[in-house]
Amino acid sequence: MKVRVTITLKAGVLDPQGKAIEGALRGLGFAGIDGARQGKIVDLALAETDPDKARATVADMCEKLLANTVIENYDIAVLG
Amino acid sequence: MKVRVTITLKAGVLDPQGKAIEGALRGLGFAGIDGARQGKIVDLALAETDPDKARATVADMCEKLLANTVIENYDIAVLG
Amino acid sequence: MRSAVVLFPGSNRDHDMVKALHDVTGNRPTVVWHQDATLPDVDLIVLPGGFSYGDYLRCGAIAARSPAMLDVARKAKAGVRVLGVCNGFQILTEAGLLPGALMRNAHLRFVCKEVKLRVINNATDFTRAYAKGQVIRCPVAHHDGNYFADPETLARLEDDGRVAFRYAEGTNPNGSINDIAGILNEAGNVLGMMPHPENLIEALHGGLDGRGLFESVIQAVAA
Amino acid sequence: MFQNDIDITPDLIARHGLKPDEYERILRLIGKKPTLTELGIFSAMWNEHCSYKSSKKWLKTLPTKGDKVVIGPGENAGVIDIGDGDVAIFKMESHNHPSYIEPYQGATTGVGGILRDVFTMGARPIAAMNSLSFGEPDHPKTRHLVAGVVAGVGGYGNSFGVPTVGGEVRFHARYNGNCLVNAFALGIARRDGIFLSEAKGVGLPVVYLGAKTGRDGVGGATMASAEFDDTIEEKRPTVQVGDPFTEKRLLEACLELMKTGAVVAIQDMGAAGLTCSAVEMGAKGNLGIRLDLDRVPQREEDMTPYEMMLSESQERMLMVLEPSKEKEAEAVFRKWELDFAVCGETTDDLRFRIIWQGKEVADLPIKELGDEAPEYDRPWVEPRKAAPLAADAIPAVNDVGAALIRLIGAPDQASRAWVYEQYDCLVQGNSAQIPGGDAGVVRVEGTQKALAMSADVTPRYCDADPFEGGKQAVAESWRNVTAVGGDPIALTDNLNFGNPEKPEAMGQFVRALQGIAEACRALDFPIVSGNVSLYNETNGEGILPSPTIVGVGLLPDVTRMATIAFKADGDEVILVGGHGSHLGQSVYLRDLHGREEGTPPPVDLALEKKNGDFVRGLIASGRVATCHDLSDGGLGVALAEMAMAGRRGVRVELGSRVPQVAVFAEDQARYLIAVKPGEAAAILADAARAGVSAERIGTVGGDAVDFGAAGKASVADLKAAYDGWFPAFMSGKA
Ligand SMILES: Nc1ncnc2c1ncn2[C@@H]1O[C@H](COP(=O)(O)OP(=O)(O)O)[C@@H](O)[C@H]1O
Ligand SMILES: [Mg+2]
Repeated sequence: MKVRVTITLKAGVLDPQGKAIEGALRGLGFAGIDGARQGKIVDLALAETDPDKARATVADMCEKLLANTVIENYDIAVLG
Repeated sequence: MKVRVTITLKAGVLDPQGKAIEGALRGLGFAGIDGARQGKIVDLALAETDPDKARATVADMCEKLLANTVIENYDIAVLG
Repeated sequence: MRSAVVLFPGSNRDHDMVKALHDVTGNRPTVVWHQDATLPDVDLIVLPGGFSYGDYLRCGAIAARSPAMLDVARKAKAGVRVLGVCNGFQILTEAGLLPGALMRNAHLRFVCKEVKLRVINNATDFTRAYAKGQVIRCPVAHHDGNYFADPETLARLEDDGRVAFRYAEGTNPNGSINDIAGILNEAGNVLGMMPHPENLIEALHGGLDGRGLFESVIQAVAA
Repeated sequence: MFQNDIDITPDLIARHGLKPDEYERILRLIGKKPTLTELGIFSAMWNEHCSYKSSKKWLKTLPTKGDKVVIGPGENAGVIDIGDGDVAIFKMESHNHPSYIEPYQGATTGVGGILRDVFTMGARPIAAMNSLSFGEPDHPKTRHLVAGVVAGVGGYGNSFGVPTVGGEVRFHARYNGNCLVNAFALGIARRDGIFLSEAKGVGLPVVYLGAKTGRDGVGGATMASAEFDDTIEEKRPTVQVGDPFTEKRLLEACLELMKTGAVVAIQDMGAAGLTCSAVEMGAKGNLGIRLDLDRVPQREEDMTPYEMMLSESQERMLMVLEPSKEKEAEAVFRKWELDFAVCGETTDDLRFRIIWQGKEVADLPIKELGDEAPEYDRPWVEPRKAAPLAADAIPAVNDVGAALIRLIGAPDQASRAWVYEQYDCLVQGNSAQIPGGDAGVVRVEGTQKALAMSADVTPRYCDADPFEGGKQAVAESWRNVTAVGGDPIALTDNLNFGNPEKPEAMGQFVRALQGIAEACRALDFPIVSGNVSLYNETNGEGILPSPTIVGVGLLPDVTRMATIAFKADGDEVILVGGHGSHLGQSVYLRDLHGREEGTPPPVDLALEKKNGDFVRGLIASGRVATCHDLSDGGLGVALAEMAMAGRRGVRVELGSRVPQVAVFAEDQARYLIAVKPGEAAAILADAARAGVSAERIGTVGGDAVDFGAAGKASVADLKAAYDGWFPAFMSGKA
């Protein structure tokens, strides 16, 4: 079972990388950019075949390691 | 217009981060993990309102800056 | 004074820290492997700098979940002094022993250079050998030292005197909020800081300003 | 389905970078038609990068012996004796081609490779340096390459935990299509604790250590030996990714293991990984090697034997193990969470046999593979030399102060702080001199002694006269080591040149090498290791000939060390080696007048030695703590650097000399020293007795570098220009 975890910074959390990306894109001549935020994904291949169980396990992984919930949100997508 | 760029390592490219994540999850007692690969996302807010144009601009951004196409693939999703 | 240094895979200033503790305190610290579930009883536990687990996922994140860190948390709660320098600071925030987070430097580059630090609170076990407001020299060497905390947390840190050091004289090297270089936990027995006092303790280093931190702990232990 | 027995067509041979006559030679040596795996193995062993087939003839002419040389060229790195049973182990290596294609990863894997060379021999790396050459600043690729390479060098070394204590960065249009990334590492070991690659003993386990094998860099060594053209984009997928975290664990695990007596022989996997390392171990030890690829830890599925033998996955080692210690060895590697697999054994049949899926896919004579690579005596011609500059062709400036400010803010002279602040120069706590001075200095822990090292070459000199340029590169690195108080012991080189199949480029190589050899002999400064990078050419245009030298020396007492900063007002400034007169190929002509002309300054090696020995003696006796050698930009640039480092000015008397000549001439064998007031006279007298030209030229003080009537530059203005250029350039403002 393949599961994708998407980890994004919470609103209000400083995002130096996002800001730098925005600046760099402007520097390259791209106009009309109102903001850029960066985030991470972790793609997991799991032996688990039950989507609900997989989701629950991955949520546990996020709480325990994958996301720093002080500054990050996470989202879990079971890709099948 | 919100656009999400998802950047993943090409197949076969070494992913030390993914490996470390996999090892750490195992260390925390999670079983049945067949692999972990990490990637990045960039969320862009664009003034552009035409989805096709937005997609084309972002593809250009990916080629020029956001992705390192030597080792990475990118995928563009227009979120509306 | 007895101390222990926790060694994680990828730590690389463990050696510098061991040497500094040995030089200043006269006792060689015990080096504890991250897989050891129990640390010895000591006056000071140190989490050294480096790139534990390659800084992969997030700096300090994987190390913060190691068996040794569970005991560090227990001992910290019981009042044992814990110092985290650089990667050690990152590990402390990831472990929830200190608030906030260390983000990528604002200019996105690794930075190694000397900065100035102002001692904001000298009424702590880590800073009592310095004068309040004293400006000391200290090197930094990090990629992710840009301290961030939400406004409430920040207000609490500031109001409770939990900012130990601030970058001074325009030398903030990483964009840290309020020029924060080092913070304390609520009880004052856990200090996390990005700069490396262990790299400024002998003539070879061109200055001795870092010794005060270790001397402070010696004084605190003796008191 | 992998087809090992395929038709070996001329096209296939060519795609393996082998010439038809080389293929004929293979047929003669092995007496049969090679399998695909065997062809791959030969292509890896016989490309320029691994076999040194164009350069070997000439490398043999270099002086490599000396009192303090423990191991010269031929091992993973050179070894010198530094007293008390300690040795220093060091080498330099290029990662030019990969860095041009993928600057970050190319640079990281370059640094990773050189660190591995050093710790494979049992040494803990204690210092790193790098020499970087980029295209002209306004070339569209340059900024991207600088940003990526510098981040990569730092990204690897910082994480690994080795201080980067020096290096060089230059810009020139001739590197537009080929940047140079040369990485140096130095480690410390005990003399009786050096490990070599020569296998000993039959039937011993061959063990695979470190990271898993993937398809990374398949064909990479072949790429490193190919000239670039417009198909460069297609060559990209061969770039590998570095993992400093794994390398750091590999270091700790290897050093831990070496202490147990388990290691019979060890070899890191660099270019052409398993192939080169296994062949080297066997061929050196007069033993065969049998490898079972099914036991090799693999990262990817369905890898063919061809891919596995050519993979350049990083952070891997091969080792011959003392069988009784196998369990102990495995435990060490498991503790550090690294792969450990017995994947073969040594044999007595001198064959290199590869087993895959139970079948033998290669069976080659190991000695022939290792030792019988073709060796060429490539035709060469005396390279073109620049014509001397007519004395009346030297343009004047009105104000040497203003000229100095422009020069110090030019791309090649401006501060490199933007670069070296991205490198951790302090980790390990033994750094006595960090980037910004003449040489990096690192204390040998637990002692008072220290090692000094400096990376140098002046490619524009080498282009104008390869022989003199070769001499100059060695002399400058010797001089920089001397200027901090180090006693130069030995050097490593990285010979970066163009296409050796062109007689002109080959001529540059030959003549530069002759110059290097002559300087090494005259200065008693042997070469203990090195690397050759040829084919640095894009669309037919070669780089400037760039033989990078890193000289290493010993300071017996680190408290007797000189730095470049002026220390106190009133100190007297002495010029050792006399005023200059030579402006050919100077940065004065190039950067202020747009002229790359003239012959480079000649290097008088006897004078170099005499002046250097005198200066070193002054530092060693504690009489001098401020010293700087004169190089690019001559007296003026040296004074400016000393003033900026000390944050104080200097007043200099030029007398009736032609100002721009006295201030900017780049004559060699010269130093500036500063001494406490009143101490100059005695030093001048000593100099006279030693037959060394020395002259008191000024006094420290004020807030400007002040040449009296010829002009002056305030330290603040100099510093603004010096500090400003690099950050402005990188942010797109210069
Ligand atoms: N790539 C680099 N990495 C680290 N330090 C560097 C690098 N490039 C230049 N430096 C440092 O900047 C200073 C000036 O360099 P350079 O002008 O080449 O010195 P020199 O003229 O003494 O050879 C030196 O201290 C050198 O070590
Ligand atoms: Mg110099």
